[in-house]
Amino acid sequence: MPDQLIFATEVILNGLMAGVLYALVALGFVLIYKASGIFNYAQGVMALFAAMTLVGIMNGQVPFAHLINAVFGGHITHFGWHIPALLAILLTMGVMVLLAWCVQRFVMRHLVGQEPIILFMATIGLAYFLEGVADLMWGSEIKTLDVGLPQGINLWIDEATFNIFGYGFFIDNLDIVATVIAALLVAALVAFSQYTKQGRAMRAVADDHQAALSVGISLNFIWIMVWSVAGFVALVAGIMWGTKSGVQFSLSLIALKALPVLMLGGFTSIPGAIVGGLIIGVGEKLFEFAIGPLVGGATENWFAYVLALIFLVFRPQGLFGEKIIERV
Amino acid sequence: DLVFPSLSYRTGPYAAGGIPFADGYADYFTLLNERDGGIGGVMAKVIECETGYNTEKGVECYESTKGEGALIYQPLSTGITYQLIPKTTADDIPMHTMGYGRTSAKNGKVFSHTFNYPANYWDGASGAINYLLDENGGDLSGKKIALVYHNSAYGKEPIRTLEELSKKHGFELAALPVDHPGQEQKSQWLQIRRDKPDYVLMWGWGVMNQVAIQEAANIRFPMENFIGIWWSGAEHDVMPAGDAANGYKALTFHNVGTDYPLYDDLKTHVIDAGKAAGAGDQVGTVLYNRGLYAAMLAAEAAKKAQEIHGTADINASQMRDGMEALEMTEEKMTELGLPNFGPTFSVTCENHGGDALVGVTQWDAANKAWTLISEFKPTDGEVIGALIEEDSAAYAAENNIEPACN
Amino acid sequence: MLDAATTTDVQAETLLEVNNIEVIYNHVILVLKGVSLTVPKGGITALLGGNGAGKTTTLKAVSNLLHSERGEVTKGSIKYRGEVIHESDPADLVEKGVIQVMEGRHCFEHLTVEENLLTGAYTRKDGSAKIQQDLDLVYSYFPRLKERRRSQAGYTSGGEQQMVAMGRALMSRPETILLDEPSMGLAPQLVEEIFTIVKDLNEKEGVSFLLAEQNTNVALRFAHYGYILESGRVVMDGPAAELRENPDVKEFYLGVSDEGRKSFRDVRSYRRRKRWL
Amino acid sequence: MLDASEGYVTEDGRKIGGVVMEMKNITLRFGGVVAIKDISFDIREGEIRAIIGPNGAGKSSMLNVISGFYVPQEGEVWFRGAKRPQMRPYEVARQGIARTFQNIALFEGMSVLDNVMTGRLNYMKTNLLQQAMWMGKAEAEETANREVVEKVIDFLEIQHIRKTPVARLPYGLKKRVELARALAAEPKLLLLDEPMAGMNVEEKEDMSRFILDVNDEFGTTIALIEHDMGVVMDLSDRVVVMDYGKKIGDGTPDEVRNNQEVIDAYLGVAHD
Amino acid sequence: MFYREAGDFKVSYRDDSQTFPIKFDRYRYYVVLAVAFGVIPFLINDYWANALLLPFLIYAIAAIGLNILVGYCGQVSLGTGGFMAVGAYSCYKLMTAFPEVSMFIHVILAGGITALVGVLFGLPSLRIKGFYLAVATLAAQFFLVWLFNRVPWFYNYSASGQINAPERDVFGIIITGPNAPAWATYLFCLVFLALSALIARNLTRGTTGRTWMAIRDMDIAAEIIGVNPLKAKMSAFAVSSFFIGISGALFFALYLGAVEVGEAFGIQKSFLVLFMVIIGGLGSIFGSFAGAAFLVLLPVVLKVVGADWLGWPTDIVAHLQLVIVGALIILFLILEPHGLAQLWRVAKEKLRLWPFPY
Ligand SMILES: Nc1ncnc2c1ncn2[C@@H]1O[C@H](COP(=O)(O)OP(=O)(O)OP(=O)(O)O)[C@@H](O)[C@H]1O
Ligand SMILES: Nc1ncnc2c1ncn2[C@@H]1O[C@H](COP(=O)(O)OP(=O)(O)OP(=O)(O)O)[C@@H](O)[C@H]1O
Ligand SMILES: [Mg+2]
Ligand SMILES: [Mg+2]
Repeated sequence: MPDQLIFATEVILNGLMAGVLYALVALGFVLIYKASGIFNYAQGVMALFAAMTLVGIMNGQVPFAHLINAVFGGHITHFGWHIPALLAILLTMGVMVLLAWCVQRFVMRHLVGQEPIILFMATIGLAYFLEGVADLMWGSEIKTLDVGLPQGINLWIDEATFNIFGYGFFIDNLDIVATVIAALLVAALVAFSQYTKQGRAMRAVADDHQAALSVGISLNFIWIMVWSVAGFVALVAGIMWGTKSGVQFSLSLIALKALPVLMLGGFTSIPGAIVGGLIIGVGEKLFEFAIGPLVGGATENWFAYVLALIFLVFRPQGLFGEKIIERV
Repeated sequence: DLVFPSLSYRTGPYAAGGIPFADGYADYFTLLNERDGGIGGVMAKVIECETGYNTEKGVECYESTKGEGALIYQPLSTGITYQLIPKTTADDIPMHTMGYGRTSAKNGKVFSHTFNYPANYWDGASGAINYLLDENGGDLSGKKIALVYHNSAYGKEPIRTLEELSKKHGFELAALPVDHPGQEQKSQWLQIRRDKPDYVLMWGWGVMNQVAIQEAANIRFPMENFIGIWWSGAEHDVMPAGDAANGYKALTFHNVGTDYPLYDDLKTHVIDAGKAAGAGDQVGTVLYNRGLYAAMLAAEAAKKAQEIHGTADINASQMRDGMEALEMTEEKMTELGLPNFGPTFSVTCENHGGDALVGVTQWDAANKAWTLISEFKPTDGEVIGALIEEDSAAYAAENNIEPACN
Repeated sequence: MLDAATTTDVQAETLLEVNNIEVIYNHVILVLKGVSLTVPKGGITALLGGNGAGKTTTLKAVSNLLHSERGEVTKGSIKYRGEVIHESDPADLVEKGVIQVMEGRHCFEHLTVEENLLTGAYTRKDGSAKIQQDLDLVYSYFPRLKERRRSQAGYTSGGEQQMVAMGRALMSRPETILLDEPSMGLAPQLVEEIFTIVKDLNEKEGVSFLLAEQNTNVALRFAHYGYILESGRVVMDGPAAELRENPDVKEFYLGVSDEGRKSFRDVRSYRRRKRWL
Repeated sequence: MLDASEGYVTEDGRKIGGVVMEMKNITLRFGGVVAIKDISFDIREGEIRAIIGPNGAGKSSMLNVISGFYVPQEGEVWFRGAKRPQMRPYEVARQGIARTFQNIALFEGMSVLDNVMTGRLNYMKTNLLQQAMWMGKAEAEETANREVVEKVIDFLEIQHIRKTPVARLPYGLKKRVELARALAAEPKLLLLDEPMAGMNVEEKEDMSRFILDVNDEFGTTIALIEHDMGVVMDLSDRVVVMDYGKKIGDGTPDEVRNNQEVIDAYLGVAHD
Repeated sequence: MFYREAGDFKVSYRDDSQTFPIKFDRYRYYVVLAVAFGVIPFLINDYWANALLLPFLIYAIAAIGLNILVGYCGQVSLGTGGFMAVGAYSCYKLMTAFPEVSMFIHVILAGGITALVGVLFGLPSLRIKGFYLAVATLAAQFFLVWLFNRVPWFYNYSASGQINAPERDVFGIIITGPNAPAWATYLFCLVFLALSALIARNLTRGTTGRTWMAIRDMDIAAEIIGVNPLKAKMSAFAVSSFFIGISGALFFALYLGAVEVGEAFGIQKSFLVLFMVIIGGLGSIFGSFAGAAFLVLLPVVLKVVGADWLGWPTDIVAHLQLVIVGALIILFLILEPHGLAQLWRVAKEKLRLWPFPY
């Protein structure tokens, strides 16, 4: 039995790590929801777009090459240069800021004061659009992303735990990096939204567009800012997940892994995203480990949602979400 | 014209697999047109229709192309296949599902218009076990084999066969489902790490392949002992894992590389002439070859049909007859400039599935190339045959089909 | 009470000038049919009129909040210090010193009372010490808010929210305030207080006001000049003192007739309504 | 003038009956905030009962307690001589208590007519299946209720906006529609939370007329919160005054008006 | 000028609450019905039926169902795919268990079963609201798909895990399987759509509809004025799931003929139907039609234009299609956030005022 216990511990540890990766995606959702009450369906596609752009820039791919070739003939594909990862990340960030500006200019600005579900729908439109553009721009084949993050089993932990338990734990280096980055991100974002003037303005915008306008908060500025930050978070998530599984369409589906996290942690809470991620990560892995074999496995997808649902029944606003104000 | 619709998927989650296949399929017909002036003097026309691997779009594609005189369908998706089986039968158009689709369609007495030569999933399962038997001197008893599979109808295909085979050969089978899309497989691979199976088989698709190979590398599972089905054995599946993927194996029913005379023709008539499909950067990849192979088989069947019916301008019904009489021999392939490109087989009414020969390829990360490491070898017809009989009988009963050969 | 109108020079520089504007909601609903008015620097201008007359719409047209309600100014112009403003961003307008207190409170529900007030200072650049000073000032105006400073605005009572909305606007140190029904839902004492604050600001700091108000009585008592709107048109305007004496205004807006104030119990029979249009 | 059990007669000669609703020692807390502190008062059949007090005194909260939306930590609510068990707000509504809200709570996505029709929900008896067919009973019921609603609409003079979506209405009209919705329920007890906020004198007069007429014609008991002292003093039969959650006065308008504590806390100056 | 309601007086409340109070609308509606039932069946071919009309009719039913839940009752649900799967699988089980019984009854029963499942998964809505609920309904989506994939009983233990619609008939006319004539499948779906629309319309213009809308617009106030939230929400879930179940059954039995749950009823389906509802117009039956038509037709039109007429490579067309659909969605929302139905209403209002601008 102690064997089982050790295995369970390993599963829990890995669940925690997986949870951090989910949380990275969830963070992007939280930011935009907090700042505009928008449930940004496009967050997953943004991660994909960011990762594709990063790879494209690193490899010196010509954007829209396929389209250009099809329209004008010719066979251009690459500029023939190779850009170091760090510089490429900066350039990609520039692209994400540009994207944020476009979103604000062409979408959000025209939808001030609309109901949340309409804004949600607009982000769906955006997701389609962005997906199409990403594919046209960089092609839909799978790309390898390597910005130099370590990957694979962490030998030190393996050895250390082997000496203690007689069984070496498997912890992925990438997960460790992700954890560190996530921790930094969360700390920075919490500080920003809770203690700065812009953070306060951001929350004000989420509550009431009109009132925010009336006190002189420029929605346009706030939105560009928030979408840029969300773009940055998407880029980080894209790098992590892209390193793990290659950069490809499915990257946009990681959003689905983030939703239960979001629900459980609360749509408006940055720390909630992390805590939610950890709970979901551990919960689903443990369930798969303990119960999965009895019911035929592959329970992770739905179990995450059911777990979140159970939490919600007791706390309808999620663990850390702002209380839903019910007054007449 | 001889119309060959190509239900391709160059977009969506599986685009990476769909693009090379569609390119290969189109390029082969372009070659025939450019070099030979078509098939038997009639030009071939490929109508490409994007399905995005989506069943509804597949239906739309089928309905919109069937009126153009389509000779043969390659639906390239198990879901679309299932819908088209009754429809094509009713419309008297043959369908070729090569290495996918409904396995029991091998039984031509029930599935008159569906062909799945040269090999199917159950052949794949058996082929993998046979390969392992060879490796282990014919004895697998006491070995542990894990199956990591996409949790869908496709992924579940080999389970029945493997279960039967495990009874027969005495190995222990553990099935580990991975839910779509398969980006998170920590649980499964931690379990593999704990249970230490001797071999891992994989029925994966899309991103699941890349993640599985990466995770296998992460837990340092020996790649030589990791074998994927042919849909888990393309370049893009192994590339993201880099050097760590070296030694990974995959099943196949056609050969790899570009080392064939036909590719020289292809280069002069198609690629250098700027007539290549898509971006033209897929030539020689595993799935490109598969598309090319599918096109070659279709063209050969068309030739056969022309021969049988004595007319160059065949229709779909005649094409079906051609497919049912198809015979692939080594001489024929050599003549086509593709020596040993695929297994030899012949099709009959009773057997729409060919001779079920399966080979194994291995990835060489240093050279970024696949090599065929095991020739095309027969599979366990005894076990598979029984399963096919059972499943097709059930289908026949459900749909009031009187199994017969006409 | 002292008549404010006599103390200030009303004919000072014109700050805000609304010129024959027409407003359409949703592309089809015509609401303002040519409204013109001016707000002089240092004046308190009242905008009176019944429900649906278009007071709120006028104020929103000025502060550019119409867009978010799918409304637009289709004719005429709005100028602030001679600059056309009805095309610009609402945020720019606040920078220029015009701020609106919206009808129906519109607090930021999830922010605390204090955070609500601080958002009012969003556009200010004169340092946190000054802002803190003003915060204290607002708290001294509305002691009730100080008690509730840490609670979420969504949970405060209607009147408290009204105070938050007022206080928030004051926090931006505006030059001109557009006040939409400040007295609504406030206890009578507080109504007096709020208008006293308005008057104070006006006299001591020279803040100009455009005030939409149903409580005609109080409004005309504190304002210098008044406009009466009806169905989207200005039907009467004049110095507050004059309006107060106008018999029609007296009867229909102040509820006093020749016999003095009538009891609400005595209006049971249907009354003739006088309309200018 | 007050007779404990049997009611009393007002100055203008209306007969007020026995106690309909009695609040006994109600205390309501929200975390640290005590919104209502140990308050007791009663409402009698047919009377117009006003609740006044400074902002944040707990008036709206009191109405919420009556309509079952807030559950007080302590105290009892007696309705028609029986202690009311804890119930959901919609069950309270079924007992014949209708209300309007301080921050207008109309259904913005519906037309005025539909809004008012929702007031008649408790009279709708057909089931889902009958309604799906829209024949016989369902249609008859709809038409019958529509007639009642049209009367209310006529009564409140909002015929011209019958089909307008309420989101487009100006504030004052919304208040009127809300009243219409409450009246459509033909309640025994009508709770009005600042029905005249945001109205000018003329409109307040209209509103007063409606309130008095309802009270008169249907004998509806009314409890109302209002900050306009003129209205309160003129309309109400008895007034409860609250301050910081406590009751600081209760009596006829005249008594209240001259109560020093009330003057200090709320009125400021003695009101005429 | 073209569109007048003046002179079209109502003399009874009954007349006033009918579905098309304006004569002009009423006649147009009759014409559409006549064409749909009397003309199209004679013109229809396989392509029109299978590629365009069937999906349109079936999605329209689903959209009406979802619109009741989201548009009328305000409970955002992303479980549509799962509920359609329930309809499909119950229909399949019924079809194979009782081959003699008419398809008509099977489809209705499938709807009924889905309604029960819908109520079960709707229960959390009593506590959970808004987007939280939306995400919570994903639990239903994933769980149901997993269940149908996992328990072989649902697919009659077939080796492939797929379900195939055997040949069944209504009044002796084959309507499922490959031999069903196009006109028959079309008419069968059309009948269901017409009935669904009628029932939905009846429910939404009456008491039930008003309780739903009250819950949607302000649930607390609704409860205080006497709406029983449990009853309102559960009836919305039931009715909505009923329609969605029917559409799922038709989708499987008449349209696709063979279904694998994860692919046909995956989360994409949930989103697709939700898009239809929002694009068409929340809280509008007409909008459900418009939304379904838009999202079924647009990709086909774009494909035909791009790939067939202009001859562009299919992948570029497919990508451009995404770009265009996305841009159009955004554009429509900017033009009119309340969907195609509202766009139509505004257009009518303008017509009514014509030739004056307002
Ligand atoms: N968003 C809107 N869409 C359509 N019509 C509107 C909208 N907002 C206001 N209206 C219409 O504009 C007219 C004027 O409304 P407005 O709110 O300006 O009146 P008001 O004078 O402020 O009234 P109140 O004193 O009741 O607040 C009303 O008839 C109203 O129906
Ligand atoms: N749900 C709640 N949660 C927390 N505090 C609340 C809640 N409801 C009311 N309060 C507090 O209780 C106190 C009384 O509120 P209430 O709304 O009853 O005041 P009121 O007398 O109606 O005031 P007004 O005249 O301003 O409307 C206020 O301080 C308010 O902030
Ligand atoms: Mg107003
Ligand atoms: Mg109140």
